Amino acid sequence: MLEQSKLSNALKQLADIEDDMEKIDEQVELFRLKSTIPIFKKRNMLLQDIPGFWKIVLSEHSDFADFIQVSDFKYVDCIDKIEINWPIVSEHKSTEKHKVGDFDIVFHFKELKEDDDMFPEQTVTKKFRIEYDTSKLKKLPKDQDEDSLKEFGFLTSEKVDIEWPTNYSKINPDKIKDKTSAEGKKNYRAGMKSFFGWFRWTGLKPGKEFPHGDDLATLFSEDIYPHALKYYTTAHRDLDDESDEEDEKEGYHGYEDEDDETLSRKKPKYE
Amino acid sequence: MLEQSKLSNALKQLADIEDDMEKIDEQVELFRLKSTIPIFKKRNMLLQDIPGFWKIVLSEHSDFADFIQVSDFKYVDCIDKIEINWPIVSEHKSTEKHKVGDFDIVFHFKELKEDDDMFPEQTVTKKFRIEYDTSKLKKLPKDQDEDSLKEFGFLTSEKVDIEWPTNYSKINPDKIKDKTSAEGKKNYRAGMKSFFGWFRWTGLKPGKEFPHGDDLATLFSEDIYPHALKYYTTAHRDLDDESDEEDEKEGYHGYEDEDDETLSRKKPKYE
Amino acid sequence: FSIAEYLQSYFPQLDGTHFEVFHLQSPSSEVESLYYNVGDLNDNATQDTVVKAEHFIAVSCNKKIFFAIDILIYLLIKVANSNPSKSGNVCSEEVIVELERHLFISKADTNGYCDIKLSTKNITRGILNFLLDIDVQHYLKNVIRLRKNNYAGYDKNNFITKNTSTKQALQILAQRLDNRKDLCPETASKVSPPFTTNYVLANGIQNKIMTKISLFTRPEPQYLFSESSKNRNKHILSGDQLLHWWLSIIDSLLDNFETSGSFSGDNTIKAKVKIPGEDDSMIYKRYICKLKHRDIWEVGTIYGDKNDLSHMVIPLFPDDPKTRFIRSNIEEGRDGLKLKAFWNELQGRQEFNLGIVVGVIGVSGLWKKKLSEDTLTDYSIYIPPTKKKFKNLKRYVIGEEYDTAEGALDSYSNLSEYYRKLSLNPISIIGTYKYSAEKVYDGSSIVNPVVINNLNSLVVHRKKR
Repeated sequence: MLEQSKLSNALKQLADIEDDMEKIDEQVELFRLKSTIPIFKKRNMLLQDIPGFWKIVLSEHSDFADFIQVSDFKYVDCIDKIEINWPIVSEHKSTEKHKVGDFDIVFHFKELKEDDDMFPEQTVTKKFRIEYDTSKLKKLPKDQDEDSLKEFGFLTSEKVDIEWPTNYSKINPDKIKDKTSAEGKKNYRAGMKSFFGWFRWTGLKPGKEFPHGDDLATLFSEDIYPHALKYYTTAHRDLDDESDEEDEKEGYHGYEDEDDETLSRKKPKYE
Repeated sequence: MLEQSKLSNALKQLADIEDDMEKIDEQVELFRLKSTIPIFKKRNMLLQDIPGFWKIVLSEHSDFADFIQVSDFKYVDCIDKIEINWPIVSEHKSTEKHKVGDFDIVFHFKELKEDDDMFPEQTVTKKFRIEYDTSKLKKLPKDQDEDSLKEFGFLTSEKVDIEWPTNYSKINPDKIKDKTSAEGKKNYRAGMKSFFGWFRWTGLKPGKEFPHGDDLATLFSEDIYPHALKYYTTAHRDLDDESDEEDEKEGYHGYEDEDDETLSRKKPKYE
Repeated sequence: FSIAEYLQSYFPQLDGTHFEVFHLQSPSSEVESLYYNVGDLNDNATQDTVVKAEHFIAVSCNKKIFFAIDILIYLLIKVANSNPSKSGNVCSEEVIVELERHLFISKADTNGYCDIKLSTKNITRGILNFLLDIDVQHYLKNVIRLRKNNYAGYDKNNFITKNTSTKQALQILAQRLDNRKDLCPETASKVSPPFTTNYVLANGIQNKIMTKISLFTRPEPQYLFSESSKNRNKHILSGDQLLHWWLSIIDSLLDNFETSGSFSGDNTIKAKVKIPGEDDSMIYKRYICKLKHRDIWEVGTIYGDKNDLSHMVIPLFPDDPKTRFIRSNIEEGRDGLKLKAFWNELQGRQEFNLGIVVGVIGVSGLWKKKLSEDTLTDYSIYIPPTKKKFKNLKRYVIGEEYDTAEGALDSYSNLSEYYRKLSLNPISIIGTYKYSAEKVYDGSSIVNPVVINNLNSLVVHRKKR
């Protein structure tokens, strides 16, 4: 009996320890952001002197390509500035109470002028916020458990205005008059799947909007943005295509980096 | 001309930013350790009241099992205390200059007493240190590049004394008299591959000692130790066998795990 | 003539329906060896060169990709020095080069999104014939060398490789601007292509080429089009049907091998099939008897003799169960395993013992034809500049999900958009093959010479930093 209450007591206190750990994770993340942001600022200043920096980074990045259609790259290539802000550490006081996982991505697009295609210069900010209230979801995302969404949160955003290239007028959801015709439906979906469709992504209507929009956001915040220099230099390797380890091993191992193949392109799941 | 020197100048300054980033990574890691260690201390106190805690955690952990032979588990089950110390944040001043990646794992084994097998109570501390000097290596580990070992470092350790179970006398390297006979060689290798062989691991003689000894050490420091409570509760899931996503998908893919790294056992690579 | 003319007879003639073929190929690269080299054996083989290239071919109809096939070509260029005392110091007069070609059919699949009924068997046959007709010189013009052979003496301080840190790379780029005024890759220290490939390019291959075809058949719901088994129009073959399907294709290829004439033992045509664990006479009766070239076919494999060491005679292909078994044997120190025992034990492995018919098919002999790029104006193969780009491009097909037709549409639109950007056109084909009315739809789904579960393979992957 005594043993049991001792055990039960220990288990209760261990539960508190989990809370402590979570708080520490948050503090560590905050510490990281606070230390890193000045460096990113300095870096972004320097990047202004590197022509085509983001174009090189984004075309080098194969995971990014999984989210983006080939035809979108023409406009992705217009991105000449990316900045990410984490409101929890920004100097500007805001009324909103921010969490460590909240961030804003700012894109600057250069103008594109072609005979048959026009795309204006613009700056677009897409804000991502962690949400825990699952009642805001129109439906539960596939393969997701409501309880873990409640516990760990999920990324959401608001639709943000962006000017589409004239070439995309046909698939621009705002310009499709009849969304119920077969043609209208098809074009609407094509638009939602394009890179511009991502700017409309809210995270609340799974299956109806840009597929895996949260993953693309996280790819920017956790990989592309922090490791941009790495991707830039990778693109400049002299041994552009040295047989990599996998290949050299092939004789002995007989397997390739097939795990690449199991990753699927981030595709829409319209239902 | 001016453009080029501007660009070259920016690139040089960006190179320095990489240094800044590395320093921040280290500071963040240090911050994490400093914040976490008091919690681990408190946790370890409480764990004394949880019978069989580490036995449950270690038998639950499938990655751990990849390193350990079935026959070793009898002795792994004797582990009733694990503590990891990071000398860089320990209170005790030492003459050694420590790095963030250095750590000591302390194991306490209970006594085992059987008719045909004896294994004494003991406390063993295995210390792991990051090394950058590749000239200390007897040979280069397979598939490793010397430059990146020099840059990112590699884990090393010193052989530490541990009393082997009497049952393992035959394969205990210290007790094998003739290491050149076929039988002697076989037993020597069997001993080096056992969990006890890991305590002799130095990281300097790749192919000749416990395979992937560094990975096992890192598994303790980065996964088993920090997430022990998670593994303990996982072992107590009520729905012990809830089919997870992978399982469900398996039905139609039929090839899910093709190149799943986690599936491969860490096998010895004696050369 | 054109590649479209070459292929049209394999595509069905159906009211002018036209097909588009996207033929991608990885850049050729040197690989270590086709066999498991243990220890010193390496030294005897140092002058041999193995060049590998991967073909990935996707076929569409009505703007939907519906079929794809993945095939690996290995060229083994062996150097035989007529004056052994001078080995290691080779000059061309003294050297006899032997060339052997291995074609490994890795994966083929359909997804069921073709609007018309057709025989993918014929298309597969056409593609295989074409690949076998390609002049091997095609693969040797540009070869990416093994790292150990490439840039062997490069100056680490001026050269950006995968082992160069980001910081160093940035410094090197800055230095380049200061010295040379550009960021262009370093080219000065490139070493020349392997002697052997140059030799072949210069002298050509006079004789018909020793050609080996390998594949492994095992039914799976999907190989290249993930989620496509959810498409009810996809017809999935059983192991038995699949083996028949492939045997009939491979059998038809035998038409183009030398089957008679005076040549030495090793060049004699061989066509073999084996079902590990299955009785020889049953295999003969059930599978060989009905084939056109049944006189050539035998139960067995093309790899060596029963007393040969298995790892010395069985080529290693990616994603292949034989290969996995060899690897795990070697890792366990079982390098003495004879071929006969190898096959006996192989059947006990997971890929083989689930009561599914799995077949090992092999052909070896002299291929009769050869189409040089002169006779065919243009192979119409797109070879991306790097292997990474090849893989990324392939991903537009194999990375899609095919539970709905949208996957087939999107993979088509991405590939064709990519081609458009490069000002390339897929091969456009209007078929000329006439079906007899009832012989349609013999296999909407196919093949997978690959196995899918390597639980037993005990492969050690190291975690990357």
